[in-house]
This record gives sequence, structure tokens and C-alpha cells, in this order.
Amino acid sequence: MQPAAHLRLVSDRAAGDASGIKLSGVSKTYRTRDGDVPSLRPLDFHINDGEFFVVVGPSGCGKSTLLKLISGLLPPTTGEILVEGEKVTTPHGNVGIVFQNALLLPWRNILNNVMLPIDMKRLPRQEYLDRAKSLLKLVGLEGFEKKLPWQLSGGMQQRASICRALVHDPRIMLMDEPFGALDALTRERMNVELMRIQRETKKTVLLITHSIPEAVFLADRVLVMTERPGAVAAIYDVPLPRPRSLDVMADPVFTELVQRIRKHFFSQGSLD
Amino acid sequence: MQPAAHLRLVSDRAAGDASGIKLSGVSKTYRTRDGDVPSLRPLDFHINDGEFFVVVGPSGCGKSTLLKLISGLLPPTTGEILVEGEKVTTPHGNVGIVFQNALLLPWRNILNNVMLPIDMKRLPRQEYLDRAKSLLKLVGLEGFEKKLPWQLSGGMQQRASICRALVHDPRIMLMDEPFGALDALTRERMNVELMRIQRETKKTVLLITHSIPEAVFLADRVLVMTERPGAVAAIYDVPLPRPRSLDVMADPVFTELVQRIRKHFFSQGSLD
Amino acid sequence: MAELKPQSALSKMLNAAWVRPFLFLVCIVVVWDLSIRLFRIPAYQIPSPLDVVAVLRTEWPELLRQSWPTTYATVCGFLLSALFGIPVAMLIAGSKTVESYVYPLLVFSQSVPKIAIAPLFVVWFGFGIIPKVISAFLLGFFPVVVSAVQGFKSVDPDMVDLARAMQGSRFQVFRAVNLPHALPAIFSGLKVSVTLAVVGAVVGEFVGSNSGIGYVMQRSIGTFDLPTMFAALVILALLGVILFWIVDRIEKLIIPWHVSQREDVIFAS
Amino acid sequence: MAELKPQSALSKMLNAAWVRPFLFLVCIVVVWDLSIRLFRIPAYQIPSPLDVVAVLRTEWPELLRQSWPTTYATVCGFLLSALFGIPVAMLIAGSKTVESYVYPLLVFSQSVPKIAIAPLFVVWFGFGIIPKVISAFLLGFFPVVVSAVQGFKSVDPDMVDLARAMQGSRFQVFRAVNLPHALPAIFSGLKVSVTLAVVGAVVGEFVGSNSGIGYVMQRSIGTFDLPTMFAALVILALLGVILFWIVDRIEKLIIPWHVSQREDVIFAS
Amino acid sequence: DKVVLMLNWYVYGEHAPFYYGKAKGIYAAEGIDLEIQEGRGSAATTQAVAAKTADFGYVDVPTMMRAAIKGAPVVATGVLLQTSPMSAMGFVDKNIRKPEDIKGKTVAITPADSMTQIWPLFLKKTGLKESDFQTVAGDGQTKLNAVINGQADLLLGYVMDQSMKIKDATGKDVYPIKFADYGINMVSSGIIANADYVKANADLVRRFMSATTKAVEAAEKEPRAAAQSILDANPKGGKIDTLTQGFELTIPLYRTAETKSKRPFQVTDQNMTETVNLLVEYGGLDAKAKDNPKAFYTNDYLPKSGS
Ligand SMILES: Nc1ncnc2c1ncn2[C@@H]1O[C@H](COP(=O)(O)OP(=O)(O)OP(=O)(O)O)[C@@H](O)[C@H]1O
Ligand SMILES: Nc1ncnc2c1ncn2[C@@H]1O[C@H](COP(=O)(O)OP(=O)(O)OP(=O)(O)O)[C@@H](O)[C@H]1O
Ligand SMILES: [Mg+2]
Ligand SMILES: [Mg+2]
Repeated sequence: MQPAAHLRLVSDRAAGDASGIKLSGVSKTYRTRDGDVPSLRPLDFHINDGEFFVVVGPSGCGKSTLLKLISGLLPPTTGEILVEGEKVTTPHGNVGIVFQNALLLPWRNILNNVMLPIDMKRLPRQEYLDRAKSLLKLVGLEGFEKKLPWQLSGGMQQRASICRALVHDPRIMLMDEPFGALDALTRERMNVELMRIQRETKKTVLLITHSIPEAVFLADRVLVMTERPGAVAAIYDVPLPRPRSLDVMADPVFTELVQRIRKHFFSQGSLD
Repeated sequence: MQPAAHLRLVSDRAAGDASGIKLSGVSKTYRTRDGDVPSLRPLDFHINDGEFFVVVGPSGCGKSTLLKLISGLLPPTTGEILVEGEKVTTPHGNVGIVFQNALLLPWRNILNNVMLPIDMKRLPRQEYLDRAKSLLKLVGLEGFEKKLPWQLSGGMQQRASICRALVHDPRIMLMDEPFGALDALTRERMNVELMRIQRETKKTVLLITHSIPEAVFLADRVLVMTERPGAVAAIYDVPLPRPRSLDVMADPVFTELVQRIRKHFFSQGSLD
Repeated sequence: MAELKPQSALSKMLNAAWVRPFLFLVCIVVVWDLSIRLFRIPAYQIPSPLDVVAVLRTEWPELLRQSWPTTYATVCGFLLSALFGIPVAMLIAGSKTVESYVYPLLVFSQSVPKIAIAPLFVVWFGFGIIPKVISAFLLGFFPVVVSAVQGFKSVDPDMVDLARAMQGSRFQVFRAVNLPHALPAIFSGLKVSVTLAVVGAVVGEFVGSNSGIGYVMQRSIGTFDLPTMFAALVILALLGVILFWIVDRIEKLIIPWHVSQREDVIFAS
Repeated sequence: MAELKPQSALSKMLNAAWVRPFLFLVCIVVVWDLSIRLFRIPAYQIPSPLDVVAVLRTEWPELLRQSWPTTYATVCGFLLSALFGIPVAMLIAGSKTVESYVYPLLVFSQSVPKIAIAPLFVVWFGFGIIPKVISAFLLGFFPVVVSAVQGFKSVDPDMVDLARAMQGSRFQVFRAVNLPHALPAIFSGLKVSVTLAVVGAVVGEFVGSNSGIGYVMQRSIGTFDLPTMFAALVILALLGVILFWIVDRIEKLIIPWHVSQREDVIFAS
Repeated sequence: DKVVLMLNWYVYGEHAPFYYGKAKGIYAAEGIDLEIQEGRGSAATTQAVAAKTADFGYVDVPTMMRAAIKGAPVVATGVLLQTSPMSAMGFVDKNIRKPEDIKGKTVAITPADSMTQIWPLFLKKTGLKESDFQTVAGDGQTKLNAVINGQADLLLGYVMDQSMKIKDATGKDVYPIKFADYGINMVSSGIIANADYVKANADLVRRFMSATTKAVEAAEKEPRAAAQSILDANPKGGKIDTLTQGFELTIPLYRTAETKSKRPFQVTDQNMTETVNLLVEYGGLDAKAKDNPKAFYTNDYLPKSGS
């Protein structure tokens, strides 16, 4: 219960003022019928506008909870969250979310699932249809537009849900393990694509992942969380130049950072 | 449609006769309202008794389909599958399955979800209760026995579903990306545990994964599949001695094999 | 949504699944006939099926003519149930307050036998179509509401969150997530509703109408003309089956994505 | 399953959610009274609520005594509906063949107004409790079947596969997966069923019985005693509400895991 | 003028005069375009007349009185059945011909219908006790079924109504023990109209009653033809024999000893007062009805006797 004990703040980036996402003293405790489940200890950090921010942490430490808090779907138990200067109480702003499970609506075919944000935001359907189709093509789902979700493999569903989060070209992306069900090649390809999109459109991205190399490869900063109830173990700047290609993985800065982050996991774990 | 074109059979292990799992000419085409979806080209291979067999392949290539065929949940379109000499037509024998999504029953708490196979097989509940609890402890879910599935994080649900597949100590394990939602540390720990269990109980294990290092680390043999519709691209023997510790990952044999398998993905992919 | 080729599928269904119940019906008639002979049930209790069939044949034009008003009232009442029931269920599912206020009152109104209050409709609305429609509506309304509420409430909260996170308005979220999710439940409510609407229309005709199958029935009860009465019952039952079947077809068209309709694709246990 | 502390929760519910409808009821009575005054609805059409309340007060012991047989018949009929309805639904959901044979026949039997055939029950079963129970059962049966079939059929095929893969027998798979999955739908059917069972019992009493609320009602229709008749209607409605509420409570106890019961835990939209 | 007459029930023999009058053009001769609607019980028809859904009703006058005392604006403009058709009836072969025969038997009744209300008086007049026999209750249909199927030996019913239905169903004759034979004098069916309507359309009412009187007189003479007119208007209305017999059984009820020589509808004040008194005592009629029995009926619109 002493969050400070784990905290090793390595980041030296200056916190912006009203832009980006700012968490102050945000904690979350789920109230269940048989007692409270503390999921997040008070968190304070800032995600800058246009930043690629990656969160890693042990399973069950509260990453998905954090994402739901920032998206305004869950109210924090304590503290407050500011997104672009406004306090978050309900779902807000121009956000695209990839949930941990694909969550495709079974009554919509893949194309219509991808078009869901357009329908919800009452944007002109025609304009976005082509974008949706080209996104599907980008993730290798060409020809599956008319299929129903259950006719797709796990990885294909996950890719469709990524398209859905991107289709309305949101300013902020919140992604919860979006590449978990993808094979190595597809995953790397998607990483590269995501990085390109982020760079070109200057999106603010919060990405949760279990792959430390992926985290370092994509991130401007990496947040490492402690075990449940999650707290900030450390925030690392990734001092790799952009644009990055897959070759940076051989860069000693890269491998050293990966090693350092790995150590967090293996030092705090009670490995038998 | 010429499966042979991709086939590079490196394995030299002798195929057993009536034991293990034997596929001959097994293919699968899903029939949907808008046309057929070929998912597997005819497959022929053999999994020996007590072997740790790992399948890797691009997303959507038919790995989950293969697992459902072997478990008897889906009938193959052509060919036949023999498990321990018996033709598979319905779910059979002493099998534990981990599905790609955790598939916990929402009306059972975690402990009762893990106990499901015991209830289904009408085994004495009392005897297995302790085993279930110790398995849950093993995967780090102690204290969550009475929680309902939706109160768990994605990774925790996946761990519970692994316990469920192990609780009745089956002779054959079929696992579809069981560690996809786990962080690096938990994943490695689970790998080690699974390997130990397999070695001690001489289970036949078929495991699907997207992590090539994981595949090589765990496997006796690795089956690499081609893109959809899936066929056998290659089967590799893993000539690493057992018991293996995480240190084998530094072994040149290991790294070389990982590289070789990676090449399959990157050569067949149409990377832009 | 997935495209359908209903043409051949439909005709196949008709051949396969809908001939069988009629075969079974023939069996029922035989059993009916036999048990009348066996237990010596007198003709003034239950008429022999042959007599009923005879009436059905000779009186066919009259019966057909009389079944139009009943059908009309049933369909109107049923459509009204659907039209009001679903929005009411939306309100109930959408708000705890509405639920605690309105639901008990619905139940309250529902447990009152319509046959007891139907005479009031006649006093107010005369002997036309309206009392029948109201009676059909009142009977058909409740099942739709209860089923739809259950359907609306069973939706996966994660899916609602998904749509909420896209800043969909409450109504849009409802239409995109809760409504489609609830459709199977709503249709089960509609199926109960449509058969009850038949009963409701007939009860309406019992108490206040000079046309329709209910009128034929009541009059044949009065003159102790049991074969005609049973013929009327048969027609009512047929009406119910046909309307039920239509609702079932519409369900199949509207929710082709639902698991209960996958049988043709995956291997069912 | 998750443990419950029903004691305080229950009393809180009673205070919060169940006082409100009664408040609303008071409103309804006021509206009733006002509209009678406003539209000058004469007392021979609808009695004033005060008269009805007066009857309820003075006749209370008699009405209470008469409501026992009705309650008893309703509960028996309802339990029978549940007892037969769920297995029948299992059979229908489990087999296409059974479905195509049995379902249309159920519908067939359902579209027949009970009031028309109830006299036959009296002929066969006398003037006792049995015809009432049968009438309640026949009305309550169908909604349970339809809802349960929908519930059974809506189950995620992957979950069924999961249980099948563990070599569960067909029945075990059913009990472990389909049945719990269908429970919310079944309960929605039971809720419709229980209110219809009240109507069924009363119809049974109308047709032939020496006791019960239906008997009271028929007597008061004969003597043009509208206040008593409306008092009887009020009692029926209350009976319906109470039984509905009991079913609702049981539902909450049996399916604490269902999404519709999560409100106390997650933030609902 | 267009006039709607609502009957008390689905058409049966008792209604023959109206159809006969219509068929014979008696109403047309008075300038009345008559439409006959079937009803669903006297109470419903009374309410319909009170609500002006129908202009005239043919209903049980005691039932009308109960509604009128509660404020329904209805009045009887002519009482047709001046003798009560009530009776207890059973199959002839059961040999129940006197009140004493009822002892030890089972009687089927409909709770609180007009006969059941007067039943205690009948018992009193004949010296029977409730404990002398058993009672089963049910609606009209059940009552018939009970007797037909032997669950009851007798039922309380109207001589011209239930007896015919039983005969239709079983082909067996029934024997009615008439209440009227045991000193119970009560009027039964009559023509009623809305009080306001009567005031506003005095001439029309007069013409209507005049035509109806003539129609009844004509029908009395030709029962079979009258019954046939029902079938002509209403092919599904029943069987000719049944209708004829039912109507023939109705005719004797048109007059009491005092009105034997008079034209139909000429009810005596004494008869009505007696009826009201009986109803107050046994029929749950409000006691204030006794104050002014004349409020319930009027003979003012009837054609002068003998004309
Ligand atoms: N709805 C809920 N009710 C109660 N407890 C919950 C709920 N959701 C999550 N939790 C608890 O909160 C903790 C954090 O859950 P969360 O889903 O945020 O973890 P996570 O970091 O995303 O894990 P993973 O990597 O496995 O997905 C877990 O211990 C879980 O048991
Ligand atoms: N029920 C189904 N109906 C129709 N097509 C299906 C069905 N299930 C799977 N498919 C198709 O079969 C192919 C293989 O699916 P499968 O789930 O076996 O892939 P996978 O190898 O497990 O992929 P992943 O790694 O993404 O889970 C996919 O192209 C998918 O679209
Ligand atoms: Mg998570
Ligand atoms: Mg898969």
C-alpha cells in the first residue's frame, strides 16, 4: 500500500498543461457482493498530445481498468482524469477504443461492425464506407466484409475491431492488447502500420500490451505497472529516433530498454 | 491448391501405429450462406503418444479449426482422424481442451468453472476439489475461487480456463493459444509449469501458439502451417534435450530453429 | 447482413417441417374418433370428428366469411401490442424508476380476466371492431413487454459500453445494441402474443360483436350445435397456427445472425 | 455462486422499489375518481373508487376467504405449467423432429379460447378444484414453453461445444449449459405464465365453481353489484402482482450471476 | 325512422314477434326502419340502452330495475312477459314433478342470476329447506351440461329457454316446475328505452310500441310462421321446431289472470308493485325502489286497449 516504494520515475519529459490526458490521484476499487477488489492504487501521470504511450504490467494489475477509466466508461473511486482539459465523467471526445476481446456485434457483418462508430456518431455513411473497406484490406480481411463475426477466426476478429477503432479517424486511440491474437508476422506488420498512422495523423495513442519489445518499438514512453492493485512502477522514455523501422530492434538502446523493463517483471514476481 | 508445394518435412521421427493422433487427408471447408470457405487443405501427420506437439501459423490459417476437428467437435470435410486407433466422430476420450477464448460459464464461479469437467464426467467432486484449488493457486488465482468470470481480468480468465483443462488430469491436452493474454513473466512461468506437468504425466499435448520462441521452447515437434487455407508448410523436430530450462533460449540450436521458423512466415507473407 | 436465398429453403421447409404436423393432426383426429367410440363420449359432449369435418365442408363459405373479421381484429390487436409493447419495454428496461412504477401496474392490469371487463368496452365502443381489437391488444400486450424487458436487460454490458464509448446517444446505443440483442426474446414474446391475440379477439366477439368466429361459436353454444362449435374452434386454432407461423418466418428473416439459425452451417449436437 | 445478504437488501428493496408503485396506485385511484367525476361516468358503468374501497373494507373477511381457493388453483396451475413447460421446451429445443411435430400442435391448442372449452372440464372433472387448476395450467403453459425454447436455442454454441468436449452426456450438457443460459428467458415466461394462471383460475371459476373470486365476481355481475365486482377485480389484480413479485424474487435468488442483476456493482448507463 | 332494438341474448324462440313484425312490414307501416341486434345478456343490453348505443332493448325487467335504481336512465315502455318463466326443470324420466320431489336431488344454478335470487322464496313457499338438496354452481353452459350429463338432476331456468336447449341436445323432454304455479308473481322480459330518448321521441316510441303490440298479436296467431321469420332473417338462428316450440311456450306468459283479455304489454300496477317488493326482499334491489315502483315502467306509450 505504499505506492512510492515501487515508483522509479525515469521519464523527464515535461508535462503539458491543458492538452493530452492527465490523471491525478486516480484509483479504482471494484465493489462486489463479497467485498471490495482494489484494482488500482492512486495513479498520477500525464500523456502528452500526440504521444504514443504504452502500458505494460502483469496480468490482472488493472490495465484494462485504467483504459476504461480514461475512456469515461467507469468512474474512478478517487481522483480525477482530465482529457484535453476537461474532466472525464462520461464517454467523451474523439476517441477510438480497441477492447481486450474483439467485441464484435453478432448481428452486424464485419463491414457494418467496422462502421459502427460512424453510425453512432451520425457521420455520413457513404463517405466512410471506402475508408472502412480500405482499412479492412489493410489488415488482410478483404473478402470478409459480408461475413458475420462468428465466421471469423480469433485473430481476424481482433483485426476487425482495430479497424473499427480507426474508421472515424479519432484524435485519441485507446487500445487494450490489440495484437494479442496475431501471429508474429501479422503483428509486426500491424505494428508498423499503426506507427505510420500515428505519425501521419498525430494521434494520441494509449496502448496496452504484453510484449515488451513491441512496447519499446512503438512507444514514446512506456508505463510499467506493479502487480495488483496496480501502481506506477516506472515510466521510461524511449529515446529512439522516428521514423523507426523493424531494424531498431537490433539497436543496443532498444535491447537495453527491453532488458530493463523485463527486470521489473522478474524482480517483483515471486517466482518459485 | 498443391499442398505439396509448401511441404518441407524436416521431421524424421517415426510414426507410431495405433497410439497418438493420426490425421490422414483431413480437410475442412465451412459451408456458409454466401459460399464455401475452405479452411484446411488436406493434412496428413501424426502426433505420437506423450509428444509435445506445437502448431504455429498465420492468423486465420485454420489452427483452431484443426483443434476442433481433432477434438471431434467438427466433422472433417474429407479424410479421417484416428485418436489412439479409434476414428473420431464425436468428442472422445480423456481430453482437456483450452479454447482460444476463455469460455467460462457466466453462471458458475471460478472454482465451479474449473470443476466443470468433473461434473461432466461424473467424477467424484470431493476428490478433485483440492486439485482444482491447487491448480488455481498455481496459476495465481488464489482468492478468486468464488468470483464470477466477469469479475476477472482477461488474463485471469484465460488462466482459469487452463486450470479447467487440467483438472481431470487428461491424457491428451489440446490448447489453442492458451497464453495469449498473459504478460511475459506469467507466460514464461506457465510455460515452465506446463512443461513440467507434461513431462511428469506423459501427456500428449497439442498446443497452438503465435510465439515462435515459445513453440520451440516447449515442443518436441513444431508444425508450421501455410496461409489460409492451411496446409503443412513444414514439421520441425526440436533436438533440444529435456528437461529444458529457460536457459535453452540462449542455445544456438534454439535460436537457429526460431530463425528458420520465422522465415516461413516472412517468406510466404506478401509484405508491402 | 448475410444474404439469404429464401426461395428454395422456404419451399423445402414447407415440405419437410410443415407437412409433418399435418400428418400428426390426422393422427390426432383418428385418436379423437377412437376415444369417442371407446369411451362412448356422447355427441352432446364432444362431437365426432366426422361431423365436424362435415360442418367444415358444408359451411365453409360462411365460416370463411366470419373468420375475416376475427382475423382482422387479431392482426390489428397484435400489431398494436407490438407497437406499444416494445417501447414500453424500452422504458421499463431503461429506467429503474419507470420499472418500479409501471411494471407492477402492468401486472395489475394483466391479472384481471378480460372477459370480466370486456362488456365495458361494448358499452363504450359499441358492437363494432374496436372492442375486439382492444381485447386482442390487451391480451397480447403483456407477453411482449415481459419478454422484451428480459431481452433488453440481458445484453452484455461490454457491448453497451462499446457503443457508449463511441458517444452514441442513449437512443442510438439502444437501437444498435440492446434492440438487436433483444430481438430473439421479443420474437418469443410476439409468438405468445399472437396466439393470445386470437383468444382476445374471440373473447371480444363473445361479449360484443355480431360477426366473427367468436359469434359463430357463442351462437352454436346457445343452440347446442356442437359440430359447428368445434368447427369454429378448429378454424381459430388454424388461424393461430398460421399467424404463429408468419411471425416465425419474419423472425427467421429479421435475425438470420442468431445462433438458433445456424443449424444449416455448423454441426449441431 | 456469489453469496448474498438478502436480509437488508430485501427490506431496502421493499422500501425503495415497492412503495413507489403503491404511491402510483394512489394516483391511479385519484385519476379514476376524477375522471368519473369529470366525464360523469355513471355509477352503473364504473363505480367510484370510494365505493369499491368501502366494499373492500366491509367485505374483507369474505373476500379473503374466497380468494384462497383461487390462489390455490392459480398456484397449482402455475406450478404445473412450469413442471411440464420446461421439459416440453427441452424436447422441442433438443430435436427438430419434436419441434416440427409438437410446436404447431401446441399453438393449435393455444389459440382456442379456454372459456369455450372450460365447460367440458366441468363435465369431466366436476365442480371441484380440478377444472380450475386445469384451466390455469392451460393458460400458463404456453408462455413458459415459448420462452424456454427461445432461451435454450439462444445458447452460445461454443459453450455447448465446451461441455460436449468434456464428454458430457446430452442431458448433462443441457443441465450445465443450456438450462442456466435459458433461465432468464424461462423466468420471463414464468412471469407471463403466473399472471395468466390467475386469469385461468378465474375463468375456471366462472364456468363452474361454488367458491373463489370468480364465483364472487359472477354473483356480483348477476346482482348488478358493481362495487363488489370491482373489489373482486382489485383482489385478482393484487393476487397477480404478489405472485409476479414472488417469481421475480425467486429469479433474483436463482440467477444472481445474470447481467440484469449487476447494477449494484457496475456503473449502469 | 331508424330504430335499433337490442335483444337480451342471441336470437331464440322468444324473439319471434320482432322478426315477424319486421317481415310482415308492421314496423314499416309505422314508418320505422327496424334493426334487430343480438345481445349478450340483459345487463349488457340495459347498459347499452342507457349509453344510447341502442334505442330499445328487450331485456329482463327486474335486471333493468337494478340498473335503474343505480341511476341508469332507462324505463320499461312495455312489459311483455307478465308471468315469470322461471322454473326448476329436470328430465321427464327423473320424475320430478312437485317441489317435494326435489328433496335429496342436486340442483344446478348460476350464482346470483334472477332465478337463483328468487329461489329462496320458492323454497319458503313450498316448505323446502336448503339442506334438503345439494347445489352446484356454474355459468349457463355448465348448468345445462350438469343436467345433461347427470351431475345434477335439476336446473333453474326459463321454461322456454333451457328446456329447449336440453331437448335439442339430447332429444329428451324435460318437465318444468314453474315458480309461477307456486304463487310467485313476477314480471320478466319487456321493452326498455332510454328515459331521455323516450321524452325526446314520444311519438316514435308510441309508434314503435304500437307496431310491436301488433307484431306480438300477429305472431301469437301464427307461431310457426313467426318462428320461420327468425330463420329467414338469420339462417343460423336455430332449428324451426325448436324455435316454434320455444315461442309457443312463451305465449302463455304474456298475460296474467288479470290481463287475460287485454292486448299484450298492458301490465297491471299491482303486478309491477309485487315484482318490486319481491325483488327488494329477495333480489338485492335497493329498498328505495319500493317508494315509487311506477318509476320503472310506463304504459303511456302503448296503444289504447281494444283499439
Ligand atoms: N467488473 C469487475 N468487478 C470486480 N472486479 C473486477 C472487475 N473487473 C476487473 N476486476 C478486478 O480488477 C483487477 C484488474 O482487472 P483488469 O481487467 O484491469 O486487469 P488487466 O491489467 O487488464 O489484466 P489482463 O492483463 O489480464 O487483462 C483484477 O484483479 C480483476 O479481478
Ligand atoms: N464457423 C465458421 N464458419 C465459416 N467460416 C469459418 C468458421 N470458423 C472459421 N472459419 C474460417 O476458417 C478459417 C480458419 O479459421 P480458424 O479459426 O481455424 O483460424 P485460426 O488459424 O485459428 O486463426 P487465428 O490464429 O486468428 O485464431 C478462417 O478464414 C475463418 O474465416
Ligand atoms: Mg485486461
Ligand atoms: Mg484460432
